[in-house]
Amino acid sequence: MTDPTPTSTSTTWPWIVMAVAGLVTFVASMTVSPDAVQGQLSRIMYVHVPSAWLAYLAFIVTMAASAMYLWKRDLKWDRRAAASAEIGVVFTGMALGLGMIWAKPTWGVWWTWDARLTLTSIMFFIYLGYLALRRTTDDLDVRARRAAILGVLAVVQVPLVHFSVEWWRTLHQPATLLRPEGPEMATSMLVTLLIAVMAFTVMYVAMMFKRIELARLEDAVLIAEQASDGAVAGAAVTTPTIGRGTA
Amino acid sequence: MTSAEQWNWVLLAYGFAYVVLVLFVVSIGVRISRVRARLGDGS
Amino acid sequence: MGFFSQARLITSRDLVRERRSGEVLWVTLPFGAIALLLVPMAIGTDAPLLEQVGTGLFWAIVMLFGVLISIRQTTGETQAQRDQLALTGIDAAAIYVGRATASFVLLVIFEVVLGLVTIVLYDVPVSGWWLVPILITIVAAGLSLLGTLAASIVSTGRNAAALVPLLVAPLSIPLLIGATQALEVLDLGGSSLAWVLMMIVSTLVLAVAGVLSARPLQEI
Amino acid sequence: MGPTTQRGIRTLPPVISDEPLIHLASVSVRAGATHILRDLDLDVRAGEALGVHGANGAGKTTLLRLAATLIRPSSGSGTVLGASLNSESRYDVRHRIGYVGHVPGLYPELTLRENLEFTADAHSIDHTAVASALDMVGLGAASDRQADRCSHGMQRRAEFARVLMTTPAVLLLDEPHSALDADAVDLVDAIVERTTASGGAAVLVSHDRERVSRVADRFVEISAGGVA
Repeated sequence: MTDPTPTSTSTTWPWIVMAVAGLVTFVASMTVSPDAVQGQLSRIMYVHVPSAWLAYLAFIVTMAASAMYLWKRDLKWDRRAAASAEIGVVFTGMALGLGMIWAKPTWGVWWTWDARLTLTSIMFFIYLGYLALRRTTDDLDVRARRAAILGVLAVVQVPLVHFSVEWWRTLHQPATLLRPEGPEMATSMLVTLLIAVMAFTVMYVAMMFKRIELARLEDAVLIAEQASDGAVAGAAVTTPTIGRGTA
Repeated sequence: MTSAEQWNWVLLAYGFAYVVLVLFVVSIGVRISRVRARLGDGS
Repeated sequence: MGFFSQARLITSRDLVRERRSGEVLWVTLPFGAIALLLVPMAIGTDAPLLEQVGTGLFWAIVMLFGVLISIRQTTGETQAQRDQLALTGIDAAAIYVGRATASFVLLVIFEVVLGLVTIVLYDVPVSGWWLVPILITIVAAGLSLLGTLAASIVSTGRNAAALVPLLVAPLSIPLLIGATQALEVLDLGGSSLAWVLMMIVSTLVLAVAGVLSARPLQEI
Repeated sequence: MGPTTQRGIRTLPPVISDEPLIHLASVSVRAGATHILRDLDLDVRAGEALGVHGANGAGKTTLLRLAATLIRPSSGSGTVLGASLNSESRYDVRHRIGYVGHVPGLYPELTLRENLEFTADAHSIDHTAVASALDMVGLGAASDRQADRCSHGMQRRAEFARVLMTTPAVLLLDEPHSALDADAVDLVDAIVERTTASGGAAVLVSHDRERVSRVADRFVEISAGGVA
């Protein structure tokens, strides 16, 4: 059930797509008019919101791929889950970092216990646990099964985590950072935000292509190592040089 | 907070995002070429 | 031999082993008590602050140290013991339920004793007396189910013992927030039913996930 | 020495089957990049005791744990007591497999009796069998001593008592004679004969060819990951 040998040529279009998506986001968010209330700071939203959105998307993809692996037992699903998890960690980390950089000038504190930001930080640690779990063994199938079961367990618990965090925060702080309750956003800002979200999603897809390629190559190395009629373990043991017959 | 100070924060945010994304993408590229070398069919 | 008698067999084995080794009662429990003792030394000992912080701190320590209780025997198992247990032919799900039940019992003891220590050290006014036993039971059930499942997911992997708490902590948040808010909302005159129900759902979900994944995890 | 009907110890129902109890067909077991076993073929028929020897690291213990259905073959196929090694059905035959590894698998905090009572309960065997099994291996007086306070040799005897009690159809012994004193060593031969006499199969991994030859019908050597 392992994959046929990976494509030999390495596609290059994903790198270009990533660069273009990044550029589009940068240009769009730099040229739009600043928010009346927040001024220039509002521009940070155009990278913070898409990264938080990507953190959610990558998380869902990882969990869906994990479930598919458990069902189909095909390692390509495991590779997709792992690729999305690693990309997810990066975007989650970025969302947290940007959230802090935005909060400091706006509210004077690095960390606002905003419900969505808190949930993003929890997902960050679930991702770290997932990636750490993948490093506990080199056996492809064992690794895939453990990761998949944790994946499904996480997707089952995360709605409850989401629920509890939401209730907990709405009890204490109604307004949320990501969807400022303030006056409706200017349409130009809303359009820019949408562009940024779409550009980030495209960047995510391109990253997935390359990261899956990497995962396939890494698995190919492991499979090649294991399939080759490598030396038999016992062969490494030879008669000791001291003892009978050598004195 | 003056507009200039605000720009500092915005540039810090974009700088941070840029560094994180570039480092990650480069790391994928490096790991791919290294594994390809090990597999023997250089891309 | 039925499923539940097999599970009971595993539970009694675990509890007898615990009674003999005393690891939970004489090591993990005092360690939790020390944590409760150290915090006031760190954040200052003015009574009103401690009184406010006490309940939340208690539940946090239960979550962080509770997981150590539920992984104690799984990660400490030798290959030979695992082999002999496998050859008894006991159903993997029964082993999971049995281990989780043993951890549940030990966790309830752990919570009750630490609860008393908290009331003494932090002079915590426990508003909902009738609610506390319910919360203690649900948290003990949820945490033992989660800890036992996480331990069997990691099983013999590299740095297994250290990894399980990392897997359990984020997933135990519904229990942590549920327990603290259920008590806190009583002070505000609200009803804690919603929180308790949420905790029960979380625990049931864990029980189902644990039992269903017992057999696939046995393959590793 | 035919199957004895000691108080409480049930005699094994005769295993009437002509196809081998243990059948391995070009089985390989890998650990990461290296092969421990490679294309190994082996059959052990009912009533047969097989001696296995080989250099250190040749894969003898892996072979035993494979036959005990505790590890799955990386490639190739096999059956033990009719259950395929690659399918879930192998869980159903596990309680009829007895495996004594070179490291005792007892719970240190439990006494020898409690360890055996746990196994007895799991096999739904009456606890009276525990006492008589421990007596048979000469541990009657030590049955209430905690396992971690017993010597390695005593723990191995306790494991043999466990096998006596559960009367497995497939008996797998890893270096059975090691750590056993003079009068206990005959215990191994008695147990093997008990199993083979009642139609079971036994595999003894050992360097002590002389001792094993007294009870083994056939010998194989494991080298280069397969049967030499």
